[in-house]
Amino acid sequence: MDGAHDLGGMQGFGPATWPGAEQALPNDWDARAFALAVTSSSQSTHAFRHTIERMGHARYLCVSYYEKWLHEAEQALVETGAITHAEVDAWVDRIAAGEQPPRREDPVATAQLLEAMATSHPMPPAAAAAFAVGDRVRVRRMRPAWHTRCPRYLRGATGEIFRIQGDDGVPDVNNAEREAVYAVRFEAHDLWGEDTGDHVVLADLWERYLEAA
Amino acid sequence: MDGAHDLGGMQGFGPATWPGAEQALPNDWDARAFALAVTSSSQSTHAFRHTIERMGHARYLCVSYYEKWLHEAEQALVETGAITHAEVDAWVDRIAAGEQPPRREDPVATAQLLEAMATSHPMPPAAAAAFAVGDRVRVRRMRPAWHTRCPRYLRGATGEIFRIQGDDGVPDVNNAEREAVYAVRFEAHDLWGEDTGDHVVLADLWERYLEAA
Amino acid sequence: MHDHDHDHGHDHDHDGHHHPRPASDIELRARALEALLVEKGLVSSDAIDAVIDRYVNDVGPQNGARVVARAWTDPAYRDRLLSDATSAIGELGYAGDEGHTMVVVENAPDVHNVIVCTLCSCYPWPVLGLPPTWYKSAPYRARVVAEPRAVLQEFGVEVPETTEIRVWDSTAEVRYLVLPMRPEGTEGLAEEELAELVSRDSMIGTGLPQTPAAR
Amino acid sequence: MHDHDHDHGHDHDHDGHHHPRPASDIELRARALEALLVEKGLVSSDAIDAVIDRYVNDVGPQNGARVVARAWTDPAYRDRLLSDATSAIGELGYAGDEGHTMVVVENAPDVHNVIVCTLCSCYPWPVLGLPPTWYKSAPYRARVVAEPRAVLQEFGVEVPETTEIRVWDSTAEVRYLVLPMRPEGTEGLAEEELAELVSRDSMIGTGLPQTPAAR
Repeated sequence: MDGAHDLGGMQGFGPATWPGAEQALPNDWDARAFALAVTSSSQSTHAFRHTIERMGHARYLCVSYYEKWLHEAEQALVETGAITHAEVDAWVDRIAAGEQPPRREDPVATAQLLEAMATSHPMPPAAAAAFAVGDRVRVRRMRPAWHTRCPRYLRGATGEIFRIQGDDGVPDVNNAEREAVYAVRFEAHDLWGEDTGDHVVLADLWERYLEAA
Repeated sequence: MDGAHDLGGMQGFGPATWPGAEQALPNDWDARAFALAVTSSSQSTHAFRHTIERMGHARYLCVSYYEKWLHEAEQALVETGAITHAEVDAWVDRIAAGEQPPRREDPVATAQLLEAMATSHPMPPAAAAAFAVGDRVRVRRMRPAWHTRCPRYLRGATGEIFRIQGDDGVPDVNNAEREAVYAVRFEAHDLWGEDTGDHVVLADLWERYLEAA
Repeated sequence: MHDHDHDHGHDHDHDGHHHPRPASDIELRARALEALLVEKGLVSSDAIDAVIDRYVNDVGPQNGARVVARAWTDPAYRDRLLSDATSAIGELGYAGDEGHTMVVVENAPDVHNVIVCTLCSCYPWPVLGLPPTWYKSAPYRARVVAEPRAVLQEFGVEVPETTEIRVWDSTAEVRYLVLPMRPEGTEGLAEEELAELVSRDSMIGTGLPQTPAAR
Repeated sequence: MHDHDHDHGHDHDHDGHHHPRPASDIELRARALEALLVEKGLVSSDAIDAVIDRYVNDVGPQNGARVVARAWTDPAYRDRLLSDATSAIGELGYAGDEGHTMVVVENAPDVHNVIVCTLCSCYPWPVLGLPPTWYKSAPYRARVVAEPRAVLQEFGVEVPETTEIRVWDSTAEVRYLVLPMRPEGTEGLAEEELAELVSRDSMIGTGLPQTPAAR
């Protein structure tokens, strides 16, 4: 889905730094929204991101970062039928009225969760990569209905295979297939035209996003 | 400037029709904002649009149509120094307090304005067009700092000259130069990839947006 | 026109101090900016009224409908319209802002044309008036260049699979008008009767002309 | 960790009913969703607390700084880090979510690397913790792939004209860490002292390590 989240190259946002923009978890509710999203989600990373992308363009651009994660945590569970928005609304009223929220401990599951969060599962080597380092490739033009990790600013651009990263599940089909992921190197002028600088952009792209150039 | 206004091909906005979306001027203030923008602006059409594009992404997507025009009418005059936002604020307070706004009549100027609004100045024929009907062309990749009329979804795409429309001032340099404008025909699959339909998109593009393909 | 009616601008406002409903922020700002510009001599009240009057009462899709009906009944006019739309439309007295250079695109059994402006809201004012809300909305502008058949279905328009859909994106200063196909069963109708069948949306390509039976 | 401290989750809240300031909508919604999921047995309170504790106290740029300092002082480790970063970072005990596959990119006089995620906010959690606000913001994500020199100047980083800037867009599941150049004048420092010079931003590419003189 090509939405407001796909920001590469867009203009009119102002400077990239500003006072107070340093903190990762500026408010307590940011921390709890973050942890809720991490602990409650049974979605793939791709589905997680797609739930956020479906928030609506203006809302995506307006709300703070962990408000998006809080939205995801609630929306994903509503869509599986595990909870309803009305049930959350009811708890809003109860807490606003002074009720103490419940607590529940599960030390065994919590220990397992922490162990899992701290364990890496690296991408395996690419079993059957169609492109080799140094090959010239062009990013396909596309308009995917579901989540994609091929940003708009790369579509149709020509670059060079810089590194073969490994095999990974394909986002656009929610991991139903696996294929090679490549770091592709683009010269800035092949992305932004002749008037741009002389830097290089490297992006990791699944094999189906690419064609021989 | 590549901003939120550049909507071609974007996803996640929902259906294109909805109840009540028929009226051109749904409220009286829409009509007055429209007429204010039309009568007060001394900017080129390009500068007019660029003032709206600079509203900010989220605001552009949130506000109603003639609120953008009202913003333009105020902002353009603030930027020339003719008025200040504080002066508008002061009138907001006076009208909210019940003061009757002033009226001023100028029948001669009004008649001239209406005459000018109803007179066409067609684009002259292209004096020195570099491309001919049937030529294959590619839309240049670019990232213009000021206003442009080359939408993102066409950048890097290949099409065919369908018609030479004439000579016109170049938006990107606020009419400081003139050149040929072409209707360029694109097959949908050359814009959106193989999975798309079989329709055709035609767009009017200034010569500098194009290169021989 | 009510040039000398000092209350004209307020008859349709709902924000006077005699009225219980408070004016919205945007209504107040529009009135405040107008008051300031009038006070400073930067605009005149009668010009504001006249511009509104023009686009509410004089200029609208009834103009385009007359162009289309003429083209359906006068083959020589149709030819002039397709070869030099600006002049042919000017013959009927329609001209001016947002219509300085006009191009008319003709529907046929194998071609269906649709107009959009993906970058803003370009629209042929002299023949269609001001654009409706849906034309200016993000969904229409975003989708119709990429999935016109799906959008046309939402508008209730089914285009045969064998018909090429041409989406015209008004990226420059050319303004487009669609010349729809004349409906069947209209052989006996006069130009004025035909004009009544020509809907606004049929001249944008998101609708079809009415048939006599449907009226 | 305060697994058995029932008030832990509320110590840092500012929205209890004993407090005069009303909770914001978003604070209330976060607490309400947590309450509902706890009530339904879908999450446990101690898991929420533990996840926060991990990313507030255990995981942060101090981890990445140790990786960088080790690479500066141990050439064999540097080689392992550049050829298989996931394993080399794992040697120091850093692993897990948002760092399953790590790649380290090394700065040199002729190469300066910068990391971004234009599509969301991908960031190497095990070595840098959670991303700062600016990294997740629209201006950074939109601009750094197109005008990195201008963005770096806003961060106070001047890169020589002759140095190639490489912007890595984390579009897939690889997570990147920049290995900055070891500052001059640090020859006598121990690994722990070097780690204190390694700022978070120097490992994203939007900053440089501190020099001993500046501390």
